[in-house]
Amino acid sequence: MTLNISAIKKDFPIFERSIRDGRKLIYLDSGATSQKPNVVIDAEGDFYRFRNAAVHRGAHQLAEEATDAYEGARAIVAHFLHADVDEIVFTKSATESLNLLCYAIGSAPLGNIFHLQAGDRIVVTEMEHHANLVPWQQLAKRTGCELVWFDVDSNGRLDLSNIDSLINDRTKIVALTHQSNVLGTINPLSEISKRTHEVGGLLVLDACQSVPHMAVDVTGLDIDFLAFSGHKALGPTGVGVLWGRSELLGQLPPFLFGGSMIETVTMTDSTWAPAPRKFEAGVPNMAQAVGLGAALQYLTKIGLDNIHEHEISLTGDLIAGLQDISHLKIFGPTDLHSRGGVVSFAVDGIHPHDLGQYLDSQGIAVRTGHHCAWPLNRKLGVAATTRASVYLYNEKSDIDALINGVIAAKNYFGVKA
Amino acid sequence: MTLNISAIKKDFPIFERSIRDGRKLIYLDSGATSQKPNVVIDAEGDFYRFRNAAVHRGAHQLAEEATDAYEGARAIVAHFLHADVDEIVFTKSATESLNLLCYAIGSAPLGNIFHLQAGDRIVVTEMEHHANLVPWQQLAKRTGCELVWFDVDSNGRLDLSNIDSLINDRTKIVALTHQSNVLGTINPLSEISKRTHEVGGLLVLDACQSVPHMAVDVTGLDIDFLAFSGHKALGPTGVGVLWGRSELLGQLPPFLFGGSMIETVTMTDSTWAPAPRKFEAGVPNMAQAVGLGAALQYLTKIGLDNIHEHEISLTGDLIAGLQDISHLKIFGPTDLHSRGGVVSFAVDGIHPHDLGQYLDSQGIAVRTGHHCAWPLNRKLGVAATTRASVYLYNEKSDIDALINGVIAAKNYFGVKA
Amino acid sequence: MNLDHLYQEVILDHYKHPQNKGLSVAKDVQVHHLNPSCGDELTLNLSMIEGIVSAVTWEGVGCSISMASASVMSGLLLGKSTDQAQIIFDSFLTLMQSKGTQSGDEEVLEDAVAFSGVSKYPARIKCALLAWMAYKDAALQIANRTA
Amino acid sequence: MNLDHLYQEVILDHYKHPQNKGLSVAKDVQVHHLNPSCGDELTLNLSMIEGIVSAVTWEGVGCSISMASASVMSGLLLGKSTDQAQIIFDSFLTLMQSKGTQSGDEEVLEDAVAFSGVSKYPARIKCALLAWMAYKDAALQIANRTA
Ligand SMILES: Cc1ncc(COP(=O)(O)O)c(C=O)c1O
Ligand SMILES: Cc1ncc(COP(=O)(O)O)c(C=O)c1O
Repeated sequence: MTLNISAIKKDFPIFERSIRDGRKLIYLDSGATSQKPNVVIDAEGDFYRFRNAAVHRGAHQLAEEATDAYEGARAIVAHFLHADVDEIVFTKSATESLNLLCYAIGSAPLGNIFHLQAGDRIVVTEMEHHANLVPWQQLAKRTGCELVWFDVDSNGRLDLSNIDSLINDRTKIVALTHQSNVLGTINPLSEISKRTHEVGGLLVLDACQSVPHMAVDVTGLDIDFLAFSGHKALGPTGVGVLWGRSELLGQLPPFLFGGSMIETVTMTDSTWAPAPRKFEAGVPNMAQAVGLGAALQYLTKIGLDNIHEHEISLTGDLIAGLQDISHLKIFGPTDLHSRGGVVSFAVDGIHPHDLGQYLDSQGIAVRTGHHCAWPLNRKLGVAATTRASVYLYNEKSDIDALINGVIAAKNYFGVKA
Repeated sequence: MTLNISAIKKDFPIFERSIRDGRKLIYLDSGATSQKPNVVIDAEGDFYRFRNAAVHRGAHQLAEEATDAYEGARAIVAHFLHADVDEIVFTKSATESLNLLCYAIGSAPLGNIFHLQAGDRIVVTEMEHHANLVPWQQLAKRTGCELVWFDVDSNGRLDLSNIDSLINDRTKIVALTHQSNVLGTINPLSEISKRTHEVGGLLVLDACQSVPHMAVDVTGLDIDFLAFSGHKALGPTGVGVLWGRSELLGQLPPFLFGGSMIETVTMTDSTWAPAPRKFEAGVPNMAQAVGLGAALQYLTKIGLDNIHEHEISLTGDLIAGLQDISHLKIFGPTDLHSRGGVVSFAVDGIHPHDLGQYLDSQGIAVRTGHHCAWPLNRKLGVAATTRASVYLYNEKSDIDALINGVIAAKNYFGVKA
Repeated sequence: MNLDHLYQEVILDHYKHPQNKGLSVAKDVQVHHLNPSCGDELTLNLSMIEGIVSAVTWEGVGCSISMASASVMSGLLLGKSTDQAQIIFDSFLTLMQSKGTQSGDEEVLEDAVAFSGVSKYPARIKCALLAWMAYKDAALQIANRTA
Repeated sequence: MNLDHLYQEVILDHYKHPQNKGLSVAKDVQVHHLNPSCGDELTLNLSMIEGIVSAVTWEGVGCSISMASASVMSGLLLGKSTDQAQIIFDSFLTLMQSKGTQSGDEEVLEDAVAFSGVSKYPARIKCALLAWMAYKDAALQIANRTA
């Protein structure tokens, strides 16, 4: 089903504003953060306006309603991922979700299934965002584990040729991104999860760039943990999700300590509540969770498959348009098979900052820099790239504007046509 | 200056709703979370509506404006606390702020000023909220440190008689609450900070219950770290603050790893950005930080001294009214000297849950339970208490309603008048 | 919502005059349950003879709902077979989750239908279930032991 | 806002024909600075003779603003005393922080006034300052060494 973009755009108030002296906003930076529809802004606001109270601990009506709203949001997220409601942990961001995992695993005592020993192996990939690399890197340092990684090939795909030696018997964790935030590559999970589980490891999926853009069903993926951020999925800032299989969350030690995550507390000792409470210390980000619920309902209404199809179509136009520009290099797959709507590129003789600045003067918002994937940039041999990323509110004219903008920038900076 | 409560109430949309079949909302649960004025709800909403983009990393106009808004909020918080702007770290909550400290301290290597050795001492108090007890308790377990604590005396004040033996040469950290969330007691800081610094220790202040209610000037307090939550200070949920002296933040290891907190990253190693960035991994809770800025500006406009005076006056009425009720026991100081607007009590023969439920049926929201301070409850010899807490939007009639409600509850449950 | 629907006579009566309160000396199993969000605690002693609940005694601190529920439950389960007890348990759980839409089967639940009002107060459901969850735990332990 | 105010001729000229680019063999001190938010990098060699900047060369990758700024700065500081250099540095820093309200003192800053437009683009200020911060760091290291 084709999306009615002009109707969708009306749901997003930011498109009523203009950029740089009256230009139309052309937002191609959803890979960094998405814009918010009114239903999300209102859900957060209405929580404060009508039912704001601290959840779980109160016997008054506001506290009941707040708890209903917050736990209702958890049920929406669970339903969205095809997960169990107790498998959904609200965090502040995907970054926190992944750090939670690393810290909790790092504190697992001998005898706990998560316990790591010196010499155990953690496997990542060369295309990870810093959020799914640095926490594992630091965990490896603290525990004496070995950190190894899948390489990225010249097409921007994972090189799986050495999978059997990379994921070996000592491998406890394989952490990788579902979709690269630089290359747009969607990684093949079944081969990796099969091998990971064969050796008794756990598969952790960074789904920041996939969950907002395509239907993700955790029961079908054969994975163990998944993390994503609300703000990239039309949701508020300040909320993220960690999903984990319930038998795993049950055994995972807690991370943040404080109110609501305990069962009993004495001055010298504490015991923990069952998951997901165990991982949600303190008064939670209630309004943000509620806003995320509204966002996922909005996405569901439009249909994740429709959104994905729309994005792929725009991505095809975008890649084709960029390929027509000389002295321009695209990083990542140029075929549409197993890739999402994130396209990074470089233009000879124009630094990405300068290109981004020129595009900005035309009202076009793209991202420039290393996109928090510095090792991947090094592998690509560039200090920075320009990245355009699309979402459900983008339309063909946005792509055209970008292509024209890049051509005009080459002219402005006087580089070879 | 006396506050114009009816004007203030109009700023808080929740007071337009009713409770339990048409009753007026009498909200006496601000110690758990505060209600939100329109300026805060709008600040968060307007961030999404007009300038939503990922901060710090973008070269387009929205990213510039978002960065301005976010860093502007940091400047407001800094000004509010009389701190340096680089000393303000945004977290998701006070709970995260305190856990950040504990994890960062726990990872400080030999040679770092924060490094803890087995046998070092961490001092807390018996009146701590779980958020300022359990993280230290767990840190002590992990590092082999000794956890000791100040007792609470029968008036609900800290017993400082053994301060010199409690805070001894091995003491590295003294962590305590500025104001008890159960007793209302405001702790005397100067004696404790003097002794702490004499032995070379660091003073960590849990200011959750003070910063929203009275002027707190970190430069005047002789403390090293301070934590508070936005949601108790009229701000959004999902945002907290950690303040630390800049020379300390500079040496404190990071906590959450990921984007924006790094300087360089290779597959095997990373270096860190300077504080506060070092502590803010990932796309931050931008809208919530902006909302907190609006909240603190609103509080400043009304005047913290005016608010404190107003609350003390209500607290006096509340204590006097409760003292007139027979078979009712107040926990905590009954004099108004060094105490805030939080009053916990118990009525013979009525369990706090039942009392809270009855009050709720009258539209009165109070908190019942252990208020996340289980060890203190044990010391007080009760499993639970009923707690009323006031804020700037409460008025004398709220106190009267509570007093009448408690009397009516005694009647309803048929206990001794 | 009328508070009297929550605090029915039966509940307040049981609260003031609890049945089977005071732990028996003999027991097959003892369990201790608590409600971490409010601090309520309950200890339950359970004995079974040939698949029949032969004694259920308890001790605890808590609100009227949790204590009355322990009292009502203990009276109700005494002398029942594990199967009958399971039916009563399930019926009570369903009532608690009914959000005020059910009034409870008096044939099965007897006095326990008085708790129907609780289901409209989500924060109190855990209070009403405290003793029942303790029973379930204890019964399971006995079953596992004999198995 | 007009982009030409940011990308003034002078800047694009220096970007295309950078001065003092290529690291000198001899140097008193070498520093390496980077802009973690975008990955721009700059290495700077500084030599001083009797309190006078006797050589300042650099190498780097980055945007037109950062590279042109390194070029302009190196030309400007060469032959200046540390005190004069400090005055120029302060003046440039003030200009960068002026949010577009100042046009810069041409007597002091010469070609560097071309960067006045940068101060209206907060994300680019760090680009313009990259080389200057490297110089400051290097000068401080030399000062500490001689002290
Ligand atoms: C004294 C005190 N410390 C810490 C906290 C924890 O705050 P939060 O739950 O917002 O993280 C609270 C409030 O719950 C509190 O009252
Ligand atoms: C692939 C990927 N992983 C992790 C993250 C981190 O998400 P956040 O910054 O919301 O925590 C991002 C986005 O920045 C991302 O694109």
